[in-house]
Amino acid sequence: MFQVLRLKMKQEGRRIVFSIPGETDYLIQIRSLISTVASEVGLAEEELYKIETAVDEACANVIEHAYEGEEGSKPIQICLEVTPSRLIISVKDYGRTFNPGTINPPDLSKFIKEKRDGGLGLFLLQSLMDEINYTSDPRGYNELTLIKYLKPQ
Amino acid sequence: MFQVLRLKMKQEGRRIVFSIPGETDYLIQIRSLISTVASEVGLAEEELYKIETAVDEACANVIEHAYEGEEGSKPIQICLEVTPSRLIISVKDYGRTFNPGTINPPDLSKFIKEKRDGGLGLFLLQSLMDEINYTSDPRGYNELTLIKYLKPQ
Amino acid sequence: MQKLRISTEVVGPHKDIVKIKVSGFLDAHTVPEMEEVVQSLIEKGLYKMIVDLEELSYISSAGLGVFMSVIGDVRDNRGDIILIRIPPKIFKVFDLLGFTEIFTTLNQEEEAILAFTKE
Amino acid sequence: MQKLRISTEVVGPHKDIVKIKVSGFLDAHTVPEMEEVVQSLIEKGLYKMIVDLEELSYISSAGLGVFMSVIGDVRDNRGDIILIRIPPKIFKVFDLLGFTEIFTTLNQEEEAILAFTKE
Ligand SMILES: Nc1ncnc2c1ncn2[C@@H]1O[C@H](COP(=O)(O)OP(=O)(O)O)[C@@H](O)[C@H]1O
Ligand SMILES: Nc1ncnc2c1ncn2[C@@H]1O[C@H](COP(=O)(O)OP(=O)(O)O)[C@@H](O)[C@H]1O
Repeated sequence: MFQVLRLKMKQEGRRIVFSIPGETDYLIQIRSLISTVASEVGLAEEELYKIETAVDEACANVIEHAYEGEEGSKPIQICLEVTPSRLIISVKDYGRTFNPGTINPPDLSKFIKEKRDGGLGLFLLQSLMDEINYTSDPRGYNELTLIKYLKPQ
Repeated sequence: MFQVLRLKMKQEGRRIVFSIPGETDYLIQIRSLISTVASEVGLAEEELYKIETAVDEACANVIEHAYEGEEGSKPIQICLEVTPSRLIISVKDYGRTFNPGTINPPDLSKFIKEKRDGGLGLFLLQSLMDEINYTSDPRGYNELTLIKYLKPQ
Repeated sequence: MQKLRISTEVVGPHKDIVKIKVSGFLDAHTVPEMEEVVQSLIEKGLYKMIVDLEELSYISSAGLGVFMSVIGDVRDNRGDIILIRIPPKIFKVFDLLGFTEIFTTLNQEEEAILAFTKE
Repeated sequence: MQKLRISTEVVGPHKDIVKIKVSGFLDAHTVPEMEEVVQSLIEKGLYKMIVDLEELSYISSAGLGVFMSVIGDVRDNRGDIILIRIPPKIFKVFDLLGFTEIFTTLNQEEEAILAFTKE
């Protein structure tokens, strides 16, 4: 069945898209939704958890940085696409653009000295996925694409 | 927490929107997604099951009738909105329009005599929800709105 | 995860009753599988059916349609479709549509076998 | 369903250790609750903390940030934060970010109490 779903999604470009309010209240729902859809692809529990976490980090960043904590009106759009070899999840925001540059492992000793309470998200997100890619579209949105390779079945 | 979620969704017009391929393969996912979102509203298990079923019937009708079984390209868009007194779910399609008229209880004896295998969906859907409403928009889509009253908390 | 599983087994003192065990989701997507099973039994002249729904997690109106479309034929051939062990939330759907008045619903396989044997 | 639950309890032979039991989801939404609990312990001069994560279902980087931001202060005051009973999938996240090298992670509350008592 997973095979069939995967092939169908691929062949005719099928996508599942959610649009969710850009607020931290909804992160718990975003994780459930991702897990619901991704579990159909036949991924193991452990992989699902990684994907949930990566998407959660991406959305938390949108809310905190792209939308700078402004309450409410702007949505986050999440799109899922499956090909026989990849699960592709894109997180689109309509806020501030940034340049992720090269994402290095956090220097924990330094962070602890500086009493930082953040700065771990992008590295975690990158570590949990196989590929990530950030683009900014002149039409006014940014898109972070998260890719997980699927084992051929 | 439900209270807060409800109020927030209401106050600033928050909505959760999904777009899902219009094929029966995805019905199982649609039900899970609806249940994931609706469970946050604090509805009892039994009510959740009714809402899942109603949305499933609405989407199955879109696939079978509005899209007349044509495979694939057209999506179904589902929108959830919560106010303090209502859960409002709309199912939007981009296919054939129809006139639901008055929906009467099926005459089972007659259906059995005629060996019918369908004709139960709209009545079931209507029985499971508190209000339903179908509109066709000249811009090329139809929308079936399903409403469940929420008990004040 | 498989969406629908159906298994059939011949039961009863005369081995002329078929128990159909259905688990998972019986929706517009999986309904053709259910139809196929029921049709193949009818083709074999097996009209005494016990449908065990204990492990059914979901039924849509299309699922009910399968039973509606064949019950006439089945009864015309001195058979019946007896539904057993219907989970409460699924029972409600049967009930809302009037199926509980037309179909026999029982709790135990033994009761259903007895109902067929007595006739 | 509550998203995050935190309870604290004073433990150990000298009643100077606080066990913080965390269950549910520690994400960007609930992190302020966790911060508040940890800050109020620090204000009371309670620097010996055992954080029991057995029932934690989810942690995001913001959750880890709470521990990162206070561990310096806590250790400067002859205290520590010992993480116990970390579920495997959550342990992986701690590990990926290098937290397992900086924090003491143990399986049992007793071991953690012992670690504080020996010092
Ligand atoms: N979606 C985003 N939009 C704008 N800026 C971002 C976004 N994601 C990350 N950033 C920037 O990159 C920095 C590092 O992000 P991250 O590693 O997730 O740590 P944190 O979010 O805890 O600061 C952030 O502080 C922010 O300046
Ligand atoms: N979304 C829809 N678009 C177009 N026609 C519809 C739609 N929903 C229902 N219909 C029409 O109404 C009839 C009754 O629908 P229903 O009670 O669900 O039974 P069934 O779908 O099993 O025929 C259908 O046969 C179809 O002609």
